[in-house]
Amino acid sequence: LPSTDAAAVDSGAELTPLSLQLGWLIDDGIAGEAVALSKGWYEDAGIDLEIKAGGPSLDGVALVSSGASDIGQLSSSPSLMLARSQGIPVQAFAAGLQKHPYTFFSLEDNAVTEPRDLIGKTVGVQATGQVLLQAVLAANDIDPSDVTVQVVGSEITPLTTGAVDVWTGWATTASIARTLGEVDKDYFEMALWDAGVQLYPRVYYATESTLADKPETLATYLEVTSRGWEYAYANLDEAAAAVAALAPGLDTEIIAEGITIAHAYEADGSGTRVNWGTMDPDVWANQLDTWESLGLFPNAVPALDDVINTTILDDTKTTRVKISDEL
Amino acid sequence: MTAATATATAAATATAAAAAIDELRVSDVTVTFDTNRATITAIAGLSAVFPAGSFTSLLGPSGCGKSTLLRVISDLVQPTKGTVNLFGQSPHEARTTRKIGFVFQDATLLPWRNVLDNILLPLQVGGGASITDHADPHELLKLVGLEGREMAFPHELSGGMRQRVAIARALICKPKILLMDEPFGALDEITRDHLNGELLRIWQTTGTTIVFVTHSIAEAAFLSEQVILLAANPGRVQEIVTIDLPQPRELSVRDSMEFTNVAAHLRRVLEVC
Amino acid sequence: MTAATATATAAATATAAAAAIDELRVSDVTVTFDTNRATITAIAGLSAVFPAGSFTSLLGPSGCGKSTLLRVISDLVQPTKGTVNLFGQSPHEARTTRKIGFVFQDATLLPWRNVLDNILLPLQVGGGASITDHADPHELLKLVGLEGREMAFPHELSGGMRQRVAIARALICKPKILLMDEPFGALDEITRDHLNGELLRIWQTTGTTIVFVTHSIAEAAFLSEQVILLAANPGRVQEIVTIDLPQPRELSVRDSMEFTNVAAHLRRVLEVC
Amino acid sequence: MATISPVATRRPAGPAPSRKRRHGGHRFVPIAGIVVLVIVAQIVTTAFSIPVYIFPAPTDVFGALISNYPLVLTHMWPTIFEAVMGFLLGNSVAILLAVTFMYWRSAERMVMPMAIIAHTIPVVAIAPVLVIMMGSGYTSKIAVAALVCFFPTLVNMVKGLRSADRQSIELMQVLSASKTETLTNIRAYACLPFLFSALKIAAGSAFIGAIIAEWIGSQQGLGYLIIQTTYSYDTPLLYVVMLAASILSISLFSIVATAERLIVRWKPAEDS
Amino acid sequence: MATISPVATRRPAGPAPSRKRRHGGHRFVPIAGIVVLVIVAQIVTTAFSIPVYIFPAPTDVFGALISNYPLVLTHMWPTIFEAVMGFLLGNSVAILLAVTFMYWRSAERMVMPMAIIAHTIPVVAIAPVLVIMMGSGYTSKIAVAALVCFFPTLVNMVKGLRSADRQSIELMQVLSASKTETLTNIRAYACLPFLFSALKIAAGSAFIGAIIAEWIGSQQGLGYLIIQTTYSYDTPLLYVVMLAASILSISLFSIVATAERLIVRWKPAEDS
Ligand SMILES: Nc1ncnc2c1ncn2[C@@H]1O[C@H](COP(=O)(O)OP(=O)(O)OP(=O)(O)O)[C@@H](O)[C@H]1O
Ligand SMILES: Nc1ncnc2c1ncn2[C@@H]1O[C@H](COP(=O)(O)OP(=O)(O)OP(=O)(O)O)[C@@H](O)[C@H]1O
Ligand SMILES: Cc1ncc(C[n+]2csc(CCO)c2C)c(N)n1
Ligand SMILES: [Mg+2]
Ligand SMILES: [Mg+2]
Repeated sequence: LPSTDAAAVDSGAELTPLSLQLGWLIDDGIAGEAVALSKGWYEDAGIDLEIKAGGPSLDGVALVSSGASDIGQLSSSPSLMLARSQGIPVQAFAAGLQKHPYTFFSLEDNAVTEPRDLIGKTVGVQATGQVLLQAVLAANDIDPSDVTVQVVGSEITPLTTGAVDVWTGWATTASIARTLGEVDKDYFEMALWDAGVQLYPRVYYATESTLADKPETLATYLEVTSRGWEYAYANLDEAAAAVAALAPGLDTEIIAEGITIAHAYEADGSGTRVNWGTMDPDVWANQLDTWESLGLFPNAVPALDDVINTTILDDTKTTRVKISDEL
Repeated sequence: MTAATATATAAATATAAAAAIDELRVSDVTVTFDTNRATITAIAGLSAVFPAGSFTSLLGPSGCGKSTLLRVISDLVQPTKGTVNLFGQSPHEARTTRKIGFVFQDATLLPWRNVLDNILLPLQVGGGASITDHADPHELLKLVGLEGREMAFPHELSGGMRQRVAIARALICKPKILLMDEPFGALDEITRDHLNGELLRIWQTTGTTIVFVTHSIAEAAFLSEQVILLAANPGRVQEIVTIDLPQPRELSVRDSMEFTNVAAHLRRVLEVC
Repeated sequence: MTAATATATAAATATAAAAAIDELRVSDVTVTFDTNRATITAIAGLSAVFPAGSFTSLLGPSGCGKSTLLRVISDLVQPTKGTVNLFGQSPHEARTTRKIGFVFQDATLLPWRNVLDNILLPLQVGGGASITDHADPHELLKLVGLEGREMAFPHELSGGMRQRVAIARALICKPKILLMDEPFGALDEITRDHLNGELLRIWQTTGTTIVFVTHSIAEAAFLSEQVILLAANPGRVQEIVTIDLPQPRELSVRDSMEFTNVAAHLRRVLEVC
Repeated sequence: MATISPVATRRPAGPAPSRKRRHGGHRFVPIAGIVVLVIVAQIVTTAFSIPVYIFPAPTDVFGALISNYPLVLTHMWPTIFEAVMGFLLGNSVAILLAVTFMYWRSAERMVMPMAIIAHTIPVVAIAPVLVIMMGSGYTSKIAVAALVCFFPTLVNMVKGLRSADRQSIELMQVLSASKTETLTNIRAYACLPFLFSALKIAAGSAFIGAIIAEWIGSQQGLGYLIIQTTYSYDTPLLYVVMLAASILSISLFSIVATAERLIVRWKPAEDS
Repeated sequence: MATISPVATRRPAGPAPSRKRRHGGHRFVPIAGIVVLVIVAQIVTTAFSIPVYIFPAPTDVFGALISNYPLVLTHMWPTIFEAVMGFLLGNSVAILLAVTFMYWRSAERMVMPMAIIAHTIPVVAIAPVLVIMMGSGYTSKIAVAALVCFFPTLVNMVKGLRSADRQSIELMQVLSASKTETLTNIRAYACLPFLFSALKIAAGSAFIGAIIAEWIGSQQGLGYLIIQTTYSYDTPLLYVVMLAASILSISLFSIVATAERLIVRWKPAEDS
């Protein structure tokens, strides 16, 4: 809980600096960090956390691997596997959600609620989402030639104008639901996870050397962040305000809605709840198999142990908070 | 009365007045130039008459407004005051009906056209293609002594050669009014005498009205029927001298007593300009 | 012998030869120009001597290579063959030691400088700032009759005015060798006579060596100690005429019999050039 | 006056009210074009009731502007700073390089291919290297803005410095002027039309560069707002941001145009 | 010869072997610059053992080129097609607009602000709209390539067409030449230095434009390869692709430069 001013100044000298390079902009994806930061919990735990924004053209892997940042958060796990396959010595040490919110959206005339509904449709994906669609088709034995792929930008317009039947995006992006809500038709969602491709979102990673050198700092970081998320789900408005404090101009309502949506993805497909940050090595192994079978590793196929490092998670098995079932 | 009506009326009046005359008439023309520092009066209330088919020289000190007057006549400069009437047409009409040929003080050749193409320019633009009664470009090249240099580009020519190309260009479409601004200034006396003779011949055979700016008193006296002597600051008519030497003139006329007298008179007037 | 040695030797020889003389000497100079179509011989094996402090006019038909010769002397054109020696210096040395003043056939004023600044240019570049013995710009402005127009920009001047600015500019730093390419071509006779007289005065008081291109036989005869008559195609010396009229000359000398004879002789020679 | 003509090339002094009137009238022409565009957009969006998330009506954009202008204003300053600094830096380097080429021609042959390479590199593709080298603060944004200004100015300056009239160059040679003197007295003036053209091009490019750079790890600036509004499908606000960027570009363009008019005073207007 | 001088402005005919030799030597200068750059890059990456995924050593890039050149070659053709078509289209439209402005001056005042707006809009932001409007085939890519070529050429052409010498314009007026005739006989020539500068700028821009457009919705082209290599962290191949793009830009630049040399023949070389 809030420390005294004197204590904060005293401990200031001993704080361990820790920089977090995001793969995306500052948004609801780091609500837990934002809360913990605003409450001074990292400082209390001896960490001086600096959050660096990424963006559409900066996923941060180069910055983390070069040492410019200590740890990173990647939007989706495949990036980490691919980076590792290219010999970049980074490993995932935690996952921000238990189920990937990447979702196929469609409107009522062309509703897609299960993978086979994709047949005959035109699917709009972002350039980086193509492989995800490819994986879904492979996982469901759908001939890729039965689906028309349309690479689109970030805009949702292709779906609302009917240029595509199916459009992909992150369900946690509350604006999608809002925008589709304005359309006269009902809309449908099919989660990537439910379509048979199980990936992790918000993957925390670091270089092998950082993982070896700073296990305590990383452990502390996960503990504090899990508390941040626990608090965020319980205090949506405050969490939204904390995020908005880091990225002025964000719509706090949208952030709060995004956090609300994310809560459903804190449990995996079976609904099982685990302590915040946990990763299941089997899920990773499956991913590796899928990516290998799709021929997506041009170089070496990385081993499971290369891709993930669970020591930090193991060290914090009990100290990381389990997110409550209720919001 | 609205502005539009005023303009229309003015134009109508001018046209009516214009239709009545068969000469080039400059009436009370004043031209001033605004500069950043001062307003310069290049010409002040200048009036002159150039009868049809006449050969008039403008003689006057540097800066007295000779070039400006030619530019007013050819519709390149609008007079601040006064009117110009070319055989019943306004300068604009005369210009757009291709009545005017102009040899500029600088040769003003197009650098990207060779000699022949520079000479042919007047036949290629401004309706020049329909001029059937034009001169033969090769004859003109011979006239100005540039046979064999048809393909040369302007930057490969000497100063005098460039001036000769400009002369040939002005002559190609046999203009009704020929304005020549020191056309022979960069030529040696032999070539100049030769071209003086040729110009007189062309003038006599075509009936062109020529306004000729020169700095050579002898040239003015030899070529002209009338010499308009201009004084400077501001440019105005000092005296108009009619030259009564017999026509057609031979070069030998310059050795005559009358010629010497005329030249001496012109010189005397010029000295006070 | 390597190319470098050859060049060095040639240069040494030239310098040795040069050191011995006190005149401007053009030796067997040939200049040819390559064009896309043909090779033009502008000057063929021309030799001439201009004694120190002399006043020489170049007279010849248009295109005979007068401008080219001045450009060779001033190191703007490299002769294809032959050498030029200016009082012991190569054209390059003479140019870079600011021995040469040049009035170009076109005025070549800098459009972004007003009259005064154009005249001051030679004092501001090429080490001109160290020239202490320069003329007074305001005196020069008066000399060429442009007092009060100091602030005018070139495009606001008449053709003759521009030429006068160029003359003033060439005179400002009192060059040892003054090359003038038809400097008075665009001036009326009165101004021309006045400037002729002034030029003679300046020449006599400063001892400048002047090479003067003109198309006026009278001007050449009046000004010069020697007139070099050039013939064209290719440019070569036709005759060198020494003018023995008494010095200092007054304008009235032009009415003398000797003057008339000299002018008539020049004219006769020119006719066959 | 009988001589009413459209070809007055040098307008003489004296009362010429029509000219002033004409000028005053033209003042509204640029706005007129935009106004027409806006009205057409409004009519089309209303008539076909195009949903706001597809193409927002001008009124929607205006509404978004009213409710968000403090936000847009806040994010404008970093972009202005980056763009203007990049504009100054990129153009200065280009001008200096072009000047260097006048002294040392081999430098041109050596540097030009690299300049083309620099011009062809998609900034976003080298984003990580940029951030590693310059961090994600202002430096990297200014560098990108400078980079996109650089090449057009270099090309135009190289041409402009060589566009001097040969006779003036010969005059300087007779005067034994040094390269520097010829440069400052002749070439500097001869190249002005090329330079100002280049600066007009750079005015817009600088803002584009800054905005693109802001997509790389930034939490402020119009570029950040564009990403933000794009991913939150806030189309009206997206248009407000692009409008703001355009207004900034037009302002810098106008400053350059005004500077040109103030500096190049010796030329008679070509009023054709 | 005694007159050995560096200021030969018009070189006369006759044997001038030194000139030819000099020219032959300069032929290697552009390559020399690149070679030096490559060597420096190799030394730096080796000396500081910079990881290949951050900045690949030239040898790594070369290795990637060797093993991937058929792939790069395949993806080069669509980009070349889009860039060249965009180059032609964008420049044509700019030239036509600039010409229109000569006839109708108000058009300039009206269109120019819109042109600046078009220049300021970040292509990546409007690319999706373009894809919606024109599909994800070649059309949208050509449109983007054209858009980025357009503005510099417009600005330079507007200036160039007005840079005609006033005396020539007056000559045309005396000849009662129409605007079109003045345009084709005077302005068209006067604007050539500006036009070729613009085309040199556009040479690189066209490829950038095509590549950026390929990022948004394409399965082929160098832009697509850039996205793919970025996504899969194949940095050496990414640099190969950028190298390919640069070589294409340099080629188009050289073609423009050669065209200029062939077309502008009447000017004496300014050899200062
Ligand atoms: N750069 C050039 N390229 C080709 N030919 C040239 C060049 N410069 C001059 N010439 C030619 O050289 C010859 C001599 O030219 P120059 O200018 O010296 O004549 P000039 O005696 O000064 O004539 P003018 O009295 O007409 O000025 C001419 O035939 C001209 O065409
Ligand atoms: N555009 C202008 N702006 C300002 N003043 C000008 C302009 N054009 C001409 N003048 C001035 O008008 C006067 C007359 O010039 P003009 O060119 O008509 O003289 P000119 O008689 O042809 O002289 P020259 O014999 O020297 O060619 C001069 O004082 C000149 O400075
Ligand atoms: C395949 C794919 N990759 C990246 C994005 C970009 N993106 C948009 S929202 C968001 C999550 C932020 O918390 C991310 C990463 C996407 N939409 N789809
Ligand atoms: Mg005049
Ligand atoms: Mg000459």
